Amino acid sequence: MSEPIERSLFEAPPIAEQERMVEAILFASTEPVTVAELAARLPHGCDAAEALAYLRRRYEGRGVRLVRVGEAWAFRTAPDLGHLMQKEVVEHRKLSRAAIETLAIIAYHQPVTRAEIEEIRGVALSRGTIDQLLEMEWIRFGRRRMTPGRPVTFVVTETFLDHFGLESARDLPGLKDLRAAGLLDNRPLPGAMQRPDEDEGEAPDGQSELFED
Amino acid sequence: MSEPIERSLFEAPPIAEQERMVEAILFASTEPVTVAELAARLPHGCDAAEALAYLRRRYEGRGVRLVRVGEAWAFRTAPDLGHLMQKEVVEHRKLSRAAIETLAIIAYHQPVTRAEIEEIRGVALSRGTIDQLLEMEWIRFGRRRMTPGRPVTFVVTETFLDHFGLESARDLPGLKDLRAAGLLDNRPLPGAMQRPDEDEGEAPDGQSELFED
Amino acid sequence: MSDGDLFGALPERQSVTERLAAEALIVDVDGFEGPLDLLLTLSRTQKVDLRRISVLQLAEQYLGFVNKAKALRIELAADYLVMAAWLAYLKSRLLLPPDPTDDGPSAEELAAHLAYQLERLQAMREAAARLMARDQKGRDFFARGLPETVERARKVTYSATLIDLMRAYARIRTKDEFRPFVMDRDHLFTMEQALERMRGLIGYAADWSDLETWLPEGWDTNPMRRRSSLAAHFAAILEMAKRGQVDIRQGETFAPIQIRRKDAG
Repeated sequence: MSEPIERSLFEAPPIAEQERMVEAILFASTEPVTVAELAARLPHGCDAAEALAYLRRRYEGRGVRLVRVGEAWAFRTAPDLGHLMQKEVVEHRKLSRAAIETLAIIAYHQPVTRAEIEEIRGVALSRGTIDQLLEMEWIRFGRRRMTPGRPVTFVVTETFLDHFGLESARDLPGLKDLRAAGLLDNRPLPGAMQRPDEDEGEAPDGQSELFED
Repeated sequence: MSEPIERSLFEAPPIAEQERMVEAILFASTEPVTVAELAARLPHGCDAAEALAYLRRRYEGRGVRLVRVGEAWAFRTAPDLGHLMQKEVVEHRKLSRAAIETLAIIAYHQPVTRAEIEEIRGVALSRGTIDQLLEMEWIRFGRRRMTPGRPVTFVVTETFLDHFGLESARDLPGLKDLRAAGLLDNRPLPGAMQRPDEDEGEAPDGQSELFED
Repeated sequence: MSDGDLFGALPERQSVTERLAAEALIVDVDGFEGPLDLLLTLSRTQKVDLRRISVLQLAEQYLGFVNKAKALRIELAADYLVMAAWLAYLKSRLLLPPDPTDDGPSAEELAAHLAYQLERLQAMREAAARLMARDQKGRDFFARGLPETVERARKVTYSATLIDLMRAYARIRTKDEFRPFVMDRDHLFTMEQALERMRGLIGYAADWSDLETWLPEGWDTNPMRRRSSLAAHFAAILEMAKRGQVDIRQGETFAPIQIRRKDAG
C-alpha cells in the first residue's frame, strides 16, 4: 500500500507506515487505546484517526478485528471464532505448598508410598493433595510395593516431565546441584562433600538409584 | 483470498479460513503456541503448518510479525517500531557480567556442565548466577552427562529463544563461525585426565543432537 | 632465569602508557573475574591477534603483575597465585630445551592450550555481547498485551516451576540443617524452644495475661536476652494461634500483647 498523496507537509511518515505503527501499538498495549493516546505516541504530524481507519479496513473479515471499546480501540478475535478460544480460558493457580512438596518427594523418591511421603514431610497427607496431583496427570500409580499390606506407590508421569522441561526423572538435579545453583543454603560449605551421609543417608531405596553418582 | 483448490476431501474448512483461525488463536495468546497445539485446536483435517505459512507471508512487513520460537509460533511487534512502545517496556533486572557470560556459554556450548562453564571462564561460578538464569527460565537442566559423576547439564529454553527473537538455538549469532574455528570444542588441558583422542572427535553427547541438521 | 633472551627483553620496551595501564590493573584487581580474565586483559597490550599471542611474554606480564601486587601488599586470591605458579612453570619449560625423557605434553602444547583458552573466552565475550545486542522481547519487540480469554468452559490449571519443585525438595531435605545464625548462643532463645515451652505452659493461661509475664526466668532482665526471648515467644504464640491453641489480642498499637488458652472444642 502506498499513498504518496497522503504525505503530510511535515515529516510525518507515509500513511502506510503510520498504519503499521498503530497496528503495533494496539497489539502490544495492555488495554484499549484512545485516538488521543495514539496521536500522542505517533511521530509528529501523523493522523491517528486515518491510520486507524485504514487498519480497521485491513482487518475486515480476518480472524482478528479492530473494535471500538468506549472511546478506545483494541484488537479482538472475530466473534465467529470464539469456539477456538475455549482452551485459552484456563485459570492459573499456584500449587499449594503441600502439593508441591508431595510432588517433589514423588519425583525424587519414586516409586514411593503414601506412608513414605508422610514420613519424609513429617505430616499427614491430605487425601485431596494426591487426588489433585493424579487429576493433573502429574503423578500416577506405580507398582505395588512387595511389603506387608502391598501398598500402592506413586511415580511421576510424562506429563510431569513435559511440564517441567525434563527429559527424564533422572535429570532432576540432586542436592549437590541444588547447592551449587544456590538454591540451597549450604552454610557448612561444600556440605555434600564433607558429610555425604547427610545427603544420601536416610534416603529410601529408589533414591539411591536416582542419586547414585 | 480464496483457494477453492485447497479444499480438503474431508470437511476441513478452506485454507483461507484455517488461516483466519490460526490468526485468531495466535493473536489471543501471549505465549508462543506449538504447531501440535494449533493442530489440536483446529477442526479435523486442517493443516496448521500450511495455514501458518500463508499467515506468515500475510504479515510480512506489517507492524506485527509472525515469528517462530523453537517448535512454536507467536505474533510479535516489528523490532523497528520498538521506540513507539516505551509504555510497554518491562524493566528487567540487570544481569551481571558473569550471568551474561554464563548465559552465552550455555547457549553456545549446550548442553554444558557447570565444570565446563567454569573451565571456559577460568573462574568459579558464584552462587546465584545459575539460580538467577533458572529463575528467569532462560536456562533449564538438560540431560545428565554420561561421564563419571554424571553431572547435570544446562541448556537454554524456548523462553530464552523467545526473548532474543531466535527461531532455534542454531540461529545464535556467529554460531557457525565459532564452531568452524573450533572454539566450541571441549578441548581439555593437554595431558589432563582425558585421553587425547577424546578431544579431536565430536562435541560431547547431545551437542551434536541439538545442532546437527 | 636470564632476561637477556629475545622474549625476556620485551617487557622492558613497554611504553609509558602501557606501564601506566599495567599499574592501573593492579589497583583494579577486584574488577577481574579470575586469572583468565586478567590474562586476557594483559594480552591486549600485545596488540596482536590472540592466535599469534606470545604466551611467554604473557606469562611474564602476569608474573610481573603478581609481583607488583605483592610489592603493594595487595592480597591476591589463591587462584591468581595458582595461575602464577603454573605460568612460572610454563615459562621455564618454554625457555629450557625440551627434556627427551618427558613424555607429557610439550611446553608448546601447554602454551597453545592457554592461547586457545584465551581465544575461547574472548569469543564467548563477543558472543555474549552480540546476544545482548539483539532485539529483545519487552524492549524492542512485544508480545500481545491483551491476551483474550473467553468466559466459557472455565478450567483451573495449577502451575509450578521446576524452581518451585526443587526449592520444595530442598526445604524438606534440609529442614533439620537450618539453624539461626548467632554470634552468641547464650543470649538466644529460639522459636522452637519457645514453642516447646509455651506448649507446656499454655494450659495455665485460662485468662487473658500479658505475653511478657510468660518469659522464662533469667531472660527478662538482660535487654538482649529479653528481646530474643520476647521475639521467640511472640513467634511461638502466632504459630499456636494458627493451630487454634491460643487467642491473642492487643488493645491498641504498642499496647501489651495478651494471650489466653483456647478451650478445646
